Amino acid sequence: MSRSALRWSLGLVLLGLVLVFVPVNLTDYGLPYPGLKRYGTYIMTLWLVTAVAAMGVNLIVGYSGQETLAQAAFLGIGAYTTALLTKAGIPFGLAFAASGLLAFVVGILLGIPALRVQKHYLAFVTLAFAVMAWLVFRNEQWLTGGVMGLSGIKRPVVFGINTRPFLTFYWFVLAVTAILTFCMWWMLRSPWGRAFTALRENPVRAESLGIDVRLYKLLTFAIGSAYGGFAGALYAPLVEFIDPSPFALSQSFLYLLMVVVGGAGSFLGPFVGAAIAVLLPEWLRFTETYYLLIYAFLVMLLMAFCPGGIVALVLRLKAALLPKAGKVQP
Amino acid sequence: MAEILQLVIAGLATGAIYALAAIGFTLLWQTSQTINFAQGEFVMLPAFFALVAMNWFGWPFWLSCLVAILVSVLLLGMVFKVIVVDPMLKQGVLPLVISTIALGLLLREGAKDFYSAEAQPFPYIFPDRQVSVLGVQLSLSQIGVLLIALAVIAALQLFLSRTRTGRQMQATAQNPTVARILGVPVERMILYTFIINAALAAMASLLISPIYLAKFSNGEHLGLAAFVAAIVGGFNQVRGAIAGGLLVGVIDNLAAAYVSTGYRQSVPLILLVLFILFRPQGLLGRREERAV
Amino acid sequence: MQFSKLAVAATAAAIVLGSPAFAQNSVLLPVIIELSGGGATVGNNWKNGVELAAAEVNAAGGILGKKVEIPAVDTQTNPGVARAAIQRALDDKPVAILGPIYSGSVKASMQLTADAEVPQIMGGEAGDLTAQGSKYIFRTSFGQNISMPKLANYLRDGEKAKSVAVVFVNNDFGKGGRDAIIKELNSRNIKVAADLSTEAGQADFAADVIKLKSANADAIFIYLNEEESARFLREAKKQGLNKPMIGETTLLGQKVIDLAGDAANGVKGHVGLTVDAPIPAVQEFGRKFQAKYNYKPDHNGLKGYISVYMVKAAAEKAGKLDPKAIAAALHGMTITPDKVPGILMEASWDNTGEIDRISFLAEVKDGKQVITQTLPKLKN
Amino acid sequence: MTSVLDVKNLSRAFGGLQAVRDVSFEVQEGEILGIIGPNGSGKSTLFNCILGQLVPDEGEVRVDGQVVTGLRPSELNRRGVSRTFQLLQVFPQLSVRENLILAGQEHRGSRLRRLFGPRDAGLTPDANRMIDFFRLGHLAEEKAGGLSYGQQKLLDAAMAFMAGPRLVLLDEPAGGVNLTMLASLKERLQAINAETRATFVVIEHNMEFVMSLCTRILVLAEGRLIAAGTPGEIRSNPDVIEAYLGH
Repeated sequence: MSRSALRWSLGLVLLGLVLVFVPVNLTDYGLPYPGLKRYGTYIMTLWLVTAVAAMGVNLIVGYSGQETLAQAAFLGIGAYTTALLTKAGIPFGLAFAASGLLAFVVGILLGIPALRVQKHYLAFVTLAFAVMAWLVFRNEQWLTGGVMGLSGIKRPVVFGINTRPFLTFYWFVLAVTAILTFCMWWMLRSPWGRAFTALRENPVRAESLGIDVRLYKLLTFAIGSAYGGFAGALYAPLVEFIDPSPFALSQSFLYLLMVVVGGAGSFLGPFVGAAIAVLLPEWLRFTETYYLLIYAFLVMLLMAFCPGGIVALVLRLKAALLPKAGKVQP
Repeated sequence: MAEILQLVIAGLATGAIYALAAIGFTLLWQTSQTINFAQGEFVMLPAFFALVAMNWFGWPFWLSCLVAILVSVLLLGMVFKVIVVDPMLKQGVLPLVISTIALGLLLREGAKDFYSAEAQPFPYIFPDRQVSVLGVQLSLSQIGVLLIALAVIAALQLFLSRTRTGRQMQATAQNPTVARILGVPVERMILYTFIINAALAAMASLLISPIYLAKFSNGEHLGLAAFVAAIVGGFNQVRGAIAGGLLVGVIDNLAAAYVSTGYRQSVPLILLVLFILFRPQGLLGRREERAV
Repeated sequence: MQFSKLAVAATAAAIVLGSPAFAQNSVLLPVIIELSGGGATVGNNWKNGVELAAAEVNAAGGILGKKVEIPAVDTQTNPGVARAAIQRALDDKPVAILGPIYSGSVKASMQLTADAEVPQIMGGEAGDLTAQGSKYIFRTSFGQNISMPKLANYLRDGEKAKSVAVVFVNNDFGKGGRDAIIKELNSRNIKVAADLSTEAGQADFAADVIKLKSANADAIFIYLNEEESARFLREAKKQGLNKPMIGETTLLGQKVIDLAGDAANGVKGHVGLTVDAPIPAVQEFGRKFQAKYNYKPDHNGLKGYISVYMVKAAAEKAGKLDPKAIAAALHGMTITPDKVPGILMEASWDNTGEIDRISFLAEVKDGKQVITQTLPKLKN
Repeated sequence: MTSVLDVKNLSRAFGGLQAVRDVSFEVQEGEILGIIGPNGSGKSTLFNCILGQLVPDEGEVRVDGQVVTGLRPSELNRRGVSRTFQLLQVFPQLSVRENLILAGQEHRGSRLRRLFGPRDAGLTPDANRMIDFFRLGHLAEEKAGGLSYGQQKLLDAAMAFMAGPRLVLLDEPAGGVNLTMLASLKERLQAINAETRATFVVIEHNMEFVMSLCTRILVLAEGRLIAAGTPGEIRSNPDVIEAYLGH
């Protein structure tokens, strides 16, 4: 027990170090690693932001077995809230909290009616909401800047440190992502997580054990949406410009896809899925316009043969190649 | 008054096309629990089949349309069922939903990469002339679209209610288990619904593309419209899907004219949400037991 | 799953992320442009125009003896993507950025080029792009602040319209144009009979056409993107809307004519730039383009083509391949075809990057754009 | 003394089919009541109406004197009414102990406490006690999905008792269980009934099991209550014999 705990914490520290130093140019310190330039660091930061939103989708889809087609809209709510508040001179910390809170409240308001009726109706309601939110972003020019968007969004000053330089901002987002990841991990290992598993696997039985299925579903949906809001609050200062297009319905579909591709219901799934959606296109530039075509095709293959996503696929391969590694849940 | 009449007729014409797409959507859901998120792309694609036949092989327009319908039945009906849906059924609803979303992306990108990223002109089936009915100028083409769509729908209704196969299909749609016990060849009936869906989608495609121009991204709007029409109609009845389609078409046009163009898209969606809130069984649907 | 293995994977991932290096000994002109999404038509025209010019320039020895490199990146007609792409391009120390065309994408990215002090030669036409104070932004065609007054004059003097219905697309391009034309119509005492907003990518114009029929204006001003223009014209013909249809450049472009077929006949308006211009060099360009890409370029093909020659002329004036010096050289510069044939028509840039050039009035007859009048430069 | 469960004039129809008509009965504290009847006699519908799974068309259900008609199952459970299902309903990917902790956690503290408090909600000792009581000690860490059918049935029953309920409704507890396991199940149920004074209502097809477990038996036929009494009385009731053999 304690040996495995030691290995876990060692691995965690190592992973943390790698993530912290990935974009840094180490040639000055005698190491043959040039680091990432401005754009590479930007992409890494975008990966983290996307992963935060995907974690929310994973909570909704993977852990509580619902469907959301509005994560991009929640990202938009967070992004516009943060952009407008920080432009009005309110500190980033407050704007960040407000973004998550607003997404949470909207999530509750959407979930209450949708969860009263049959399965899939939450998917329908979120779909309608995603389009409507996008229309509001486009049409309410006085507030959102309409199709022209909002520019000049400032990156925050944290403990006296200005995060404007791309490396500092990456570290800032890394820290926020780490905190949000820890919160998600904590919730999933608490009795709440057990209740989520129960209501996903067998809602009727869960209900008979005193688990208020409707309330927990509502909470997972609202918290998952709040993660979308938090991601949006990081997205706005990352790009320093927002307009409605990244918050359209088709983007919400992509968030759902990336979570399922990474592995819905697996803790690392959203990170893997976000990497495939954000980082992979950068390596596969040679595929040019065919990238989405190949991606869609692979998703369909994955769904037919391994609906648990890439994380499950890796575990399955590992079990097949290293039978001694012990039995693994597929 | 004349303006409203024109708007309603134009709305019925597009609404009838939405209905064609929504019927197939409903049929697939009923017989095989498939929520086809690629339905919009199923309506987008057949026009490209026709364009390929016309522009690459130089075939006449009528032949190309026929070929487009046949190829759709083959690819979007049979191949879709055998290659995409059948292997997924054992994996449950969510993987299938994801798979159809991915299929939609695949068809969209495929049309873009292998034909063109740009909109393509598509010939009208009817001449674009006007006729005067009761003092109101109406477009011949709109009336033609409306008539064709309604004829197809009527034929489908007759098929479903008057023929043995049609009744077997309805039995399958209502309860596959009971249908199987009664000796209905359920598997074949499910295949028929996929074929009918593809044929209806192809019809819709040939009727809508002259108006929309054939473009890879058309599916996004069409899929949403079919989706809203199906849910508003009740999701479990063909008649509901027809009513839903016509309603969405008319409301969309009236909203565009009298609400605001910026928010016209939202009006059918608000309708959708209201239905989910107050009449979840839909316009003509049956009530289902409360979940949990 | 073990974190240490993840760490190794992440490191490997990071190493691959490094961007490809370009030869130092070349003139790097990244083309950041709409190759997919709503702007695919205009973007591809621009890109092909740039390619054509770059091939000619390289065949003639390049710019200041160095070859031109033009890596193209798709913005997907998405301002956020455009911004990221320009950020990436700036990492490679380019001489200038060519693109984008959509004003929203330009607006989202112009701060980056200003910070990096790299000239951005773009196709945006929104009026306020040159009013943002950037010293590094340059137009290749008229802004709406210049084209709309010309158009309003035509409506008043050419069409003798007393009332005009305006149909515009609700995006950065359409809204800017709508605001500009309404201001000009008001100052000329022309009544705005209808003011219809339509959506980008809108497919069904039945409701809009029916409303216009009852608006009963003397003329209809249509300010939509290519595909929407074509759908609108087809619907208008279908519904029998018999009013003069007036447009600005796009409406009379080849793409709209191709898509709309007969429905485009009779459309009139102002054209800032066109291959049908009665100027041999421009028509020669059209032939070269047609020969190479097998379609007739629209004004964006011309804009892309000219952008390369703008860099060449300015670099030669500055005498060095320094982005800052090139931007400075372009300000207040007039480029004439006798010195730089690739510029096709004499053009001048002022200190904000605004362009001045001759322009045209045109009409579509039998599926062809026909120039009816040439309008002089504003300042001589 | 008020009864633990009081059902009055309960009716429920599905379309034209009257599944339960005008059923009334009471259950006293500590009693083990059996409900029998042929297939389709309305037993499951009656259960589902009592448990809030279905909303009755007419009638009233009281638990400890309070009206609970139409309450959601989870709310009812938190008020001390728990149940097992006809078909197995354990959570296969959770361990035996986790299953039990799950069954108890919603009864402990506030929801917020459960989020920030310990992972087991302080229920490990209770769960262990229950594991020992149902003699599943050697299986505590096993995934429930890996247990034998009979063991899962025991776990299913144990989950129903985890929160110390007042009233337990058991839907065919003996179904599909082999003879040795059956004896063990019956013996454990009687033991827990004696120990906690919990009240049981049992639906069962296995006559021998019902007759030996229950203190009183109700008979349903075509949605109507046709007989009530001790196992001995029921065995000799001519109406009951008619109902079972008449069709």
